[in-house]
Parts: sequence; structure tokens; C-alpha cells
Amino acid sequence: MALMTFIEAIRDTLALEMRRDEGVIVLGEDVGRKGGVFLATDGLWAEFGDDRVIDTPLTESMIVGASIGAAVNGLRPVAEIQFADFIHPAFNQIVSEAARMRYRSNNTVGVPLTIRAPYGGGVHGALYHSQSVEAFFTHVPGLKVVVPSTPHDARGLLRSAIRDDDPVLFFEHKKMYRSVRGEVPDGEFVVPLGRARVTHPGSQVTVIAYGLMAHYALEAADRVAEEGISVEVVDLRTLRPLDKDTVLTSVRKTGKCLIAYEDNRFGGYGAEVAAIVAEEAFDYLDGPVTRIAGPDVPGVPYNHVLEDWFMVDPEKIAAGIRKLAAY
Amino acid sequence: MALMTFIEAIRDTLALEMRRDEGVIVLGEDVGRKGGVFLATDGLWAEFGDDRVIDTPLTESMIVGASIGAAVNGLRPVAEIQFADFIHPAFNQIVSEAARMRYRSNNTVGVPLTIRAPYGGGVHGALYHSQSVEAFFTHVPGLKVVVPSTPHDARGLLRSAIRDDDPVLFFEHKKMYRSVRGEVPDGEFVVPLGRARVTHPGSQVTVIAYGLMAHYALEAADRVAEEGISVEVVDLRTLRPLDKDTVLTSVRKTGKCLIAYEDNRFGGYGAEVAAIVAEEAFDYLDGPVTRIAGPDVPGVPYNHVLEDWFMVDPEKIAAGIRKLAAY
Amino acid sequence: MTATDPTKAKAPAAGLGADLGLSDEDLLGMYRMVALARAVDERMWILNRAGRIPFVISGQGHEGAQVGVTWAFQRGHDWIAPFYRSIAMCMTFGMTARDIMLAQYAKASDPSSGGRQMPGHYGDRRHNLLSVSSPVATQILHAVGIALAAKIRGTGQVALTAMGEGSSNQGDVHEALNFAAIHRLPFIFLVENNGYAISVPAAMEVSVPDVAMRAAGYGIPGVVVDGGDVLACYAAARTAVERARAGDGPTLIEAKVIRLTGHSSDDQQTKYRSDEELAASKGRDALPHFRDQLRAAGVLTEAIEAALTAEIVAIVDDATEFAEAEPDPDPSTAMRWVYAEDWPAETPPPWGFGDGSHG
Amino acid sequence: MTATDPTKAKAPAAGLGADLGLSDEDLLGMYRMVALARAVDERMWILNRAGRIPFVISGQGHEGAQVGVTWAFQRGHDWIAPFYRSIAMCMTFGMTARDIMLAQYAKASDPSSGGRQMPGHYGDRRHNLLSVSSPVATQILHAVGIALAAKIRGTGQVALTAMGEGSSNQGDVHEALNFAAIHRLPFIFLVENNGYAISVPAAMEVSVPDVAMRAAGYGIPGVVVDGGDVLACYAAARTAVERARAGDGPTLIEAKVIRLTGHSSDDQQTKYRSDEELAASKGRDALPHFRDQLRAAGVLTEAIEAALTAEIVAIVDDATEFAEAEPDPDPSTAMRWVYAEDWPAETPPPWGFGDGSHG
Ligand SMILES: Cc1ncc(C[n+]2csc(CCOP(=O)(O)OP(=O)(O)O)c2C)c(N)n1
Ligand SMILES: Cc1ncc(C[n+]2csc(CCOP(=O)(O)OP(=O)(O)O)c2C)c(N)n1
Ligand SMILES: [Mg+2]
Ligand SMILES: [Mg+2]
Repeated sequence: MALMTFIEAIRDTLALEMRRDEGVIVLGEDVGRKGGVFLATDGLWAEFGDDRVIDTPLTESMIVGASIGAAVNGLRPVAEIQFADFIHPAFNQIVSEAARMRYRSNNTVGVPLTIRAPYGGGVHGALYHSQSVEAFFTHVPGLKVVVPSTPHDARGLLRSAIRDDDPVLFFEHKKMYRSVRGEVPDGEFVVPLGRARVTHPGSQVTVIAYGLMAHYALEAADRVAEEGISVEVVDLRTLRPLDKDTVLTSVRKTGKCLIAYEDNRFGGYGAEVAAIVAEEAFDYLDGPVTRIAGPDVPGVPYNHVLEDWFMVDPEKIAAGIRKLAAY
Repeated sequence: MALMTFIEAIRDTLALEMRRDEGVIVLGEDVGRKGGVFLATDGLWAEFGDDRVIDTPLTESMIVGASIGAAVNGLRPVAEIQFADFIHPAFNQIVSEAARMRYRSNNTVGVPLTIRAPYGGGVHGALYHSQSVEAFFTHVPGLKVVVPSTPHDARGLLRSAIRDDDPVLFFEHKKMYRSVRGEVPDGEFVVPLGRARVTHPGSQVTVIAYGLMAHYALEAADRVAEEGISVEVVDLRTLRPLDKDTVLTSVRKTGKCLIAYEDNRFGGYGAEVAAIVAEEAFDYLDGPVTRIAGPDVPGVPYNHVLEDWFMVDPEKIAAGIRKLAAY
Repeated sequence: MTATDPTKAKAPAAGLGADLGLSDEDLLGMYRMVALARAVDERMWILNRAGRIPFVISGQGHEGAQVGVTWAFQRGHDWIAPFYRSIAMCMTFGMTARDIMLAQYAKASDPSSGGRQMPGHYGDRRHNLLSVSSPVATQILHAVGIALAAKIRGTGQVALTAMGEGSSNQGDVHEALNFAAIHRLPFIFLVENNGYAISVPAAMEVSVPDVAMRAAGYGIPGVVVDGGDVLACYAAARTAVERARAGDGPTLIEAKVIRLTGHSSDDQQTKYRSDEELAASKGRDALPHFRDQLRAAGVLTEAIEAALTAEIVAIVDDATEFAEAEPDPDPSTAMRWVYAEDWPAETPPPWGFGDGSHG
Repeated sequence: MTATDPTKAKAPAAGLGADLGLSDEDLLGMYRMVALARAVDERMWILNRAGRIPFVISGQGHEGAQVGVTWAFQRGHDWIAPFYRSIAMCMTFGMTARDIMLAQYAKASDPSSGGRQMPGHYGDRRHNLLSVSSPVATQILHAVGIALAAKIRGTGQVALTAMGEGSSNQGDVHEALNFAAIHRLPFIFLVENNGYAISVPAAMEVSVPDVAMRAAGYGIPGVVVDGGDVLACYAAARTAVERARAGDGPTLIEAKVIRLTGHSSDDQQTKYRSDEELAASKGRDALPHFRDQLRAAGVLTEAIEAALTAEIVAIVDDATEFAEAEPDPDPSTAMRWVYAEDWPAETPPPWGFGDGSHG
């Protein structure tokens, strides 16, 4: 058991997996000597050398496309996209190629590839260093999408992602890198993909969240607990495949469901969760499935007053809970 | 008034708009001499010449990126992406650039750009010539997304799109090009963006659809009408901005809502509609908001038995209506 | 009947192939492959016009370059990321006429995709032929990645990819060549320049007369070869493969080929190509040229030619009948293989095994 | 104080700028711009270290190339799609020190974005400076599209874009140069090669010693200039602009520049650059070099220099104080300008005017 920051858990897990399996390589912009712009790969180049820690040119489509090829020919690449905002040039390679290789080849070719990317706002990153991009990829069959919220889950899920035989997108909220700490068991454990976790049991309202919002949901639950509202928080951890059972079990129990996500509201990931809950828990609902999400503007604006306006925070979630509880 | 096929309405509208405004240009792969692989631009090159009808190289990012620049410098480009499936290489230019230019420049730069693309399956196009891609773009603030279903609306909406001062994605279901006919008024009319249309009034179940599915919804409504089920069909026409009023008014009246879309179910556009209805019409719902959509596989498979398995058709919608009506 | 194995020493051949280390058997094998690929391809069109198969995309006019280049690679060891015209390339690397026909009919036993993809989207894992997708040029990065893995793992493999000159303008090509050149990867880029991207002539899609001129901008060799000359294509590829295996990095080979058919069965090429031009391009076809070469060199005797013709007709007939008779895929399999199903744990993965929504 | 207007005939100047048609006034104007941009930039770092502004990305070491090149363009007529280091370029084209400082402080009156974008994302519609985004290299296509519109509309405008050598490897660059070359567009591509993409040295990001070597692959001229030599940069740009205006198509100019600071205020460059290398690169700085040139030519007298220094300090102080005092944006405006709000119809558009969800 060790107390680690979120980013330490990621860095150490990369090192552990690289020691365990020499097929694991890390590639991306500035991941080598510099150790990544957030230092998530710091020390790997010194330990594993040029062949396994590759400072690539500034070309995201190449990073993903070449990783697909390397995965096909026996490696397990872990590609870093420097910011989730810069994954878009690689969209075609991810969506048309990585996601479809197994299906289109009738299971003769798989792509064991992990793509890591820092996402999220609240760090003065403005339109292009704050994006939540999960909705673009959770829609795509053939991809798995993971968003851990604790150092423990970061380790367990990153292990699962790297060992998985299919492409996994692994999104890390950059505001959590150094602000979130937690215990990480020493041993060889994994957190399986596709399983959510109830992080706070409760009876009146279910709050569904992931990443930074999973923390804010807990804070909001604490705030409203003082007011006598009992909240159950579900941390999804894997967005695709979604653990419907855990979600529906909770909502069927509480009868009320609020989904919190930081991305733009319209067409965001929470819409799918809301749609599933609305359809499959209909008979149990005592109030409308509610979403607390980012406003529909083309990016988080920079100036701090605008950024605060944009960001979902514990108070906004708490307000949503209060309203739903009173319904 | 003239009877036209869907594609004739599009082609003629392009010609009319190009005659009306010399700032309108058309560019894309094979749009010139060949007149487009579906012949949607047939005859334009002969009439308007090399400068205004440009056969571009096979480079989608360039088509969109250069169109953005041309739009900034005084033109109104209408770019054709040969198949919606091939829009992904241009994803970064559309999502990072076209969508955000106005917001990020604080309204000093706009991008009056229309991007047309044939989408949809049922035509033996397999994984890469059948895609529905609207969900990727309806999520993006700054974009408008239009999916017409009749020659009349194709004309009226394409006019609005071209004259709009912001980027509009205009998706045309390729199966409708020659199979759908309808009356198109001769005169100067537009269909405003952002307004849905009730295409079949009814009282028991609201079916929400767009594009080819808007036709299938009508067929399904006819089928179940014989069984005594009264269906109201809403053809969304514009997916973003969504005409919430028309949708909610209908659902509040019928109390039941089914959303039909051809795209993969999980995270598809219908999820957002379902989420909105579930939240904002909650008190009126007499049954769960239901979705009939494509299965979650990475593309429409080719062999006809597999393709039939994939496609949403009138019977699948009718089955959904029956179930919901009986709820 | 097999691509050469450059790791095995060869007895020097006399005659036409001598300079290139090709025996008469090699030459006949190459010729057979060009002729067989053409025959399979022609049959596809007949089946299409007869309404048996809904779509054809063809390699006619590209076969010489494909066979010549592929012959320099080691089957079962090297890798190829082909494109939709790569019938002759795939066959040279191990796919049979049956395999190609199964793709046309999209049958369950189609090794490319089990009937999931359109015809033309070949691939065969057994022969290191990577599955083709439709968005052009993406495969260049896959081949570069395969070469990267070969270098890191020290396998000695070389990776080849091919595409048209129109596709070579895609951004992925720039990113791929830059990366492959920086790391001197064992990678070869074949551009099959047939002068058109569907209807758009080369002058409107490529800003230079030869795509090979772009190689210098990456610091790698760029060679232009006549795609009508099978042996010249082989020679260029052999040099490139040697360079690649020696650790000297990638090569760009541009083969000037012809497109004998419309872009696909959906295209009417007379709308944008003149009769004269079409007739002239036929004069550059590798098949008759290679036939004449081999005849003149006494390698292709009348007896051999007659036997070959008969063999090819039999192969194509067999492939057609076989593929036509094979069953369609079962729709109950359509949900399968979205994800790997050989899940290592004892319990099934949370997303199930092809039995419903994977969302 | 203004970029030259190449359409106006000039009296031939004597002295240093004579061959280039630059008067002493021009030379002083250029020098002033280099020095002013440097001073503004240095102030940014001071403010950052003092905790007044959270982020800086700098143009230090690039100013000579930017001013030299931009001087050849016509302000208010031509277009520039700049990048995050383009402070000197933007100022040469019309932005003031106040405009730049307003971006650092992200104030409501910031002409680049009204405080919506990070510092470094400049743009000013009044001066035909296109708004900068973060994803690198996208802007090259915008500039090419601007040039396309200029050609179609016959405006006589030339479009310039700039980016680093690392960014030049993006696929968009390939697609842009190919298209611009095919259509001989009035377009100029400036690569400001400072040897690094954040921490990655040029040898690991570009496969050739000079990005300019890539120009030949598009059939366009590629020139390498010393970014420490302002006049050489001007000369190269002037030739390119003349070509462009004459309808002879695009030019690639690569200026070898230096990065005097870390990549940004978030970067610790000593982790990947040696002290020696940093010291050596300082020796190639355009500012002292240009100063010496102008002093030696007698253009920059002690009096002029003193006045200039004082002027610059005053300008930078004023800009800082002004920007600091300006109000932050009002959050009630944050929903605005997702879409155009000057809707032509009588009724408001269905998506409303910045007053809620636009979904
Ligand atoms: C990204 C993408 N855009 C468009 C298409 C449609 N398309 C298929 S082949 C083709 C032309 C290809 O031309 P070229 O690369 O020269 O190859 P050729 O067909 O001539 O052999 C086009 C435009 C596609 N498949 N992928
Ligand atoms: C598409 C994209 N990927 C990554 C980044 C992050 N990033 C910003 S600047 C930069 C390095 C740019 O290097 P270069 O083009 O040489 O310009 P320089 O900063 O050296 O002037 C990187 C990787 C980005 N902004 N956009
Ligand atoms: Mg071609
Ligand atoms: Mg640089």
C-alpha cells in the first residue's frame, strides 16, 4: 500500500507494465527526455531507452496510425496524445481504423492499443486545453473508453487497458494529476474494464459521474447530506462498455437519477446514460432524469470569470440534487 | 411547382444559389467534370466553370480547411465530402476550426460554409459507405446540422444553409437520392434552420425521426394505423439546433415517445432527444422513452443478409410503436 | 509460384532474368500471376454485368507493377498493407482465386472479412496481408507501424504498402514518410500512378509530374518505374527491399500504370476520358508486354502458354463456382467480434460475447 | 512604422537598404518593431513570474524573421494566419502593444478573443490577422483558402501563414502545399525553424535538415534564410510576394531562428537543452545583430536609439497598465457568439440570441 498522486499512479503503472511485458512501448510528443508535458512518462526513457519510449514528431494521426500497425505486428503500444484536444487529427485513424479492424477482418486482426490523453477544464486551459472528448468515442463500437478517478483505479484500469486485446481510450482529468491522492495496493491487481463502482451509498437520489465529476459528486453528496438528503454516487470508471447493471440497480432503488458531466451538455455522454435510465428504469422513476453538464459553447473560455461560469462544480451538482430530491 | 427526385432538388438548388450569389462556390472530389459520384453537382462545372466548381485533390482536411479560409475571405463555399464516411480526416478542421472560429474570435470572424455529404446504409455500401455520422457533429456547439427528408425540404434547407453565416453540415441519405420524389415550389422559398415538422398528426405515440427514418416512420405509422394505433410523426429536419418546442409539444400531447435513428444506438443522436424528452416531458410520459436504432457494431456489414439485419426498417419501427402503445 | 525468398541464395539464372537473379521458373511464375489476376478480374466484371455480384473494383492495368514489386518480398514473413486494386499483389502473397472470389460474393468463408466488407477490401492474416479499409491512405501508417515493430522486435521483416497517386496527397502520407525516414524503418511505399483519382486527372490532384519527386523531401530514395515492365518493377523493389533489410530505411517506388476499367462498376469513365486516351493507355499494358518478352526469350513456349491458359480458365471457373456455392454469413454472427472474445478471465467480460448491445 | 506597400513605387534609398528598396525610415521602422516586440515579450515573462498573468508563450528569438518577412506584405490588404509565437508579426501588421497585453490579461476588450482564448492565440479582424487556435498547422489551410478566394475574387491579395518546423510535419501541411501549388495560389508559407518542438530536437521531428527541401516535392520554390538576418528575411519574402502577386504561385520560406525561452512558461528547457547550446543560440539573435548593422550603417544613431528605448519603455508600461486596468469579460456574455446573431429575418432565429442552450 502506498499513498500516491493520480499521476504517480499512472507513471508507476506504465513502468510496471513495461517491466512485465517487453512488448509494451510508449510513444508520443515529448514523452521521452522531457517525460511528457505533465511528466506522466517521466523516467521511462531513462529506464527503457529509445526503442521503447519514442519521442514522436508532432503528428497525432501518425502516432495512432503507426501504433495500430505496431499493435498488429506484436507490440502493445501506449500512445500519449498530449492533450485530448489534439486527438482530433487522429480521429480517422481511431474511428475508421483502430475501432473497426477486428470486426472488418472477421476477428483475424486485433489492435491491442491504449491511447492516453489528459482531458478536462478548470486549469486555465481555455478552448483547446480543456476539452472533454469522451462523447466522440463512446459512440464508437469497437472502442473501449475509460475515465478513472482515483490513483487506485488509475492503476487497476490502466493495467486492464494495456493488457486488453482491443483499443482502449484512457482519459485522465488533468486537474486531478496532482490534486488527487489515494492509497494504491502494492500487488498485482487489476480493475476490470466495464465495471462501475458505488462510491457513496444512499437512498434518495443516484448521482452518476466519472473522472473529476466523480469527486465533485461526492462533495455534493456530503453537502446535501447535512440537509438530510441521502445520495448514492456511482463512479462509472468505464464509459464504454457501460456497466448498466450497477447504474440501473441504483436508480431502481433511489427512484431518482442525476448525471453530472463536464462536457457540453447537448449530445454529451450523459445523454446516453439518461436515455438508458429513462427507458429501462421508467417504472421506478419518481422524478425526471436530470443532467448537470457544461453549457453549449464551443469550449471552456479562458478568463477565470468565464471559466468559472463554464465549469460544473460541487455546488452546481448539489443544486441539481436538491431540486431533484424535492421533486 | 415541379416533381423532382431528392437529388434533383439538391442539384437545382446548388445551381440556383450559384446564379443568385457569385460568392457561392462548389468544391470537392469529382464534383466537376464527373458531376459528383452521385451526380449531385452534374452540370454545374459546365455552367459555372473552373473557378467556381473545383475538382479538388483527394484530401478532405484540405477541402474543409481551405473552405474555411475561403469563407473568411468573402466566399460561401459548398464543400462536398464524397461519402459521410470520409469526413473523419476533416474532423479536426470541422470541430476545432470551423465550429469555433466565431466564438474564439469574439464574433469578429465567421465561417459561412456548407458541407454536404451523403450518409446512410441500405445500399450495399458496407462499413465505409453507409455511415451515419451526425452524432459526432450534433454534439459540437458552433455547428448546425441538417438532415432533410423531402425534395421540398432539401431545397428550402439547402438554401438556408448556404445563406447562413455559420458552418452547416448538410447530410443527405443516399438511398433517398433517386427513390424519393416530391413537389418543389418554383419560387424563392426557404425552410428555416431549426424548425421541425409534424408530418403525420396523431394522438397515442410520438415518433421522432429524420432523413430516411422519417419516411420509414410514416410507413410504420400507416401500418399501425390499421391496427388502431394513432401515431404522430415529427420530422426533425434540423438536428442542431433542435426544435425542442415541436418535440415536447407532441410528446406532452401523446404521452409516449419513440425515437428512430439508423446510426449505432449507443451515444447516437437519438440519445440526446430521449434525454431531453425524459427530463422535460417527464410529467406527461405514460411509457418509457424508447429508441429504435442500429445495433452497436462498427459499421453496416456488406452481405445483404447482414445488411438487412443491421438496418432499421418500417417493420422494426412499427414493432416498437406497438410495444410502446401497449405499455 | 511463390514470391522469392531473398534470404536464400539462388543459382544464377541464364537469360532474361539473369541480371535480376530470376530463374525461368520465377519468370513463368510471375507471368502466371499477372495473367491469373487479370483473368480473375475479368471474371468479376462478367459476374457484375450478369447481376451476380453488385460491385466490382478492379486491378486491371496494375497487375504488372503489383506482381513485379511483390515478388521481391518474402511471403509468410514480410507484411503488406494493400489497397482496393491489390488483387495481383494479394494473390502473389498467397491469396487464391477462391479467396478473391469469396470476397466478391461476400460469403461467410471469405478470408478477407467473412462477407462483412465490400469486395475490394482484401486482407488475409495467414499471409500477413492487412485488412483493407475504404478511407484511402490510412494503411500507410499501419505499414509504417508494422515496420517499427519489426525494427524494435528485430524480426527482419519489411513492410510494404500501396495506393494510388490521388491517395498519396492525403496528410497521413506526409506523416508516415517523415516518421519512417527519421527512424530508417524497413518500409516501402508503392504508388500505383494510373493518372486518375476517379475522374480527376493527375495534374489536378498532384502538383508535380511524379509522386516520386516527393521522396527527396523526406531524405529517402524515390524511383519511377514503368508499371508495364514487370521486371523493372521487380528490380526496383529488390533494391528497396535490400536497403530496408540492411537498415538503410524506406524507399518510395512510383509505378506508372494504367487503369483499364472505369474507377469501379459504378463509374462511367467515358464521361471524362477520351477514346484516344483510353486506346493509348492500353498500349502500356504489362500483360501483353510481358508475354512478348517471355516469348521472345523462349521462356514462354507455345506449349507452356496453352497449358497455362487452360489452367487459368480452370482456376477461375473453380473459384467462381466454389464462391457462388458457399453459404452467406449467418446474421446471428453479426454482433460478434466487435471486441475480442477470448477473454482471459474465468468469467465472461462485462460486455458479453456478441449477444446484444455492446454499448 | 508600417509594412511596405509594394504596389507603390518607391524612391530608391541609399545605404544599407538600398538594394532592397528600403529607406532608412523603413529600416528604423523594422528595427523598432523587432525591439518593441522583444520588449513586450520580456514584460510578459516578468508579469508571469510576478504572478500577474498565468501563462506566457513567447516569440523571443523569432522576431527578426517575423518582422523581416511581414514587412514585405501590404497591411490592410493581404492576410496572415499567424501562430502562437507571432507577436512581432501581428504587431508589424497592425496590432499594438496594448492589443497584445490585453490578450495576456484576457480582458473583455482583448481584440483577439475578448479574453476567451489563452494568451498567444492572437487575431485581429481589423488587420486581416486570422484568429489563432491551438491545434498546430490547421491555419495553413485557412491561409490557402484565403488565397483561393483572393484568386477567384481577383482581389490581388497574398496570404501568409507561419508555424514551427515541428508543426510542419502535420498532414494538413502536405495537403495545403499540394493544393496551393496545383492552383498557383498567392500563398506564402513561413516555417520558423527554432530547432525544437517543445523538447523534441529537429532531427527527431523532421527527416531532412531543412524543411525547405520539401518544397521541390510540390513544385514550388523553397528558400532557407537566416532568421537572425532581418534584411535577408525581408528579401526572401519580397521575392515570394512578387511571385505570388504575379500569379506564379506559392513559396516556402524557412527561417532558421532560435528559441530564447522555454517552450512556454510551463516548460523547463534545461531538462533537454545544454547550457552551451543555449548560449550558442543566443549568438544568433536578430535583435543585437540588426542593431549593430544599423549602427554601423549610421542609420541608428545614439540619439535615435535613446529616443527609441524611451519610447518603447513608455509603450510597454502603458500597455501593461492599460491592460491590467481593463475589466474582465462579463460572464453574462459567455453564451454569446456561438452563432451569428445578426439574423436577417424579422423574428429571432430558433436558436435564440446567446440566452441559453443552443443544443
Ligand atoms: C478518405 C477517402 N476519400 C474519398 C474516397 C473515395 N474514393 C475512393 S477511391 C478514390 C480515388 C482514388 O484515386 P487514386 O488514389 O489515384 O487510386 P486509383 O483508384 O486511381 O487506383 C476516391 C476519391 C475514399 N475512399 N477515401
Ligand atoms: C495538434 C497539436 N498537437 C500538439 C500540440 C501541443 N504543442 C503545442 S506547440 C508544440 C510544439 C510545436 O513545435 P514547433 O512547430 O517546432 O513550434 P515552436 O513551438 O518550436 O515554435 C506542441 C507539441 C498542439 N498545440 N497541437
Ligand atoms: Mg489513380
Ligand atoms: Mg520549433
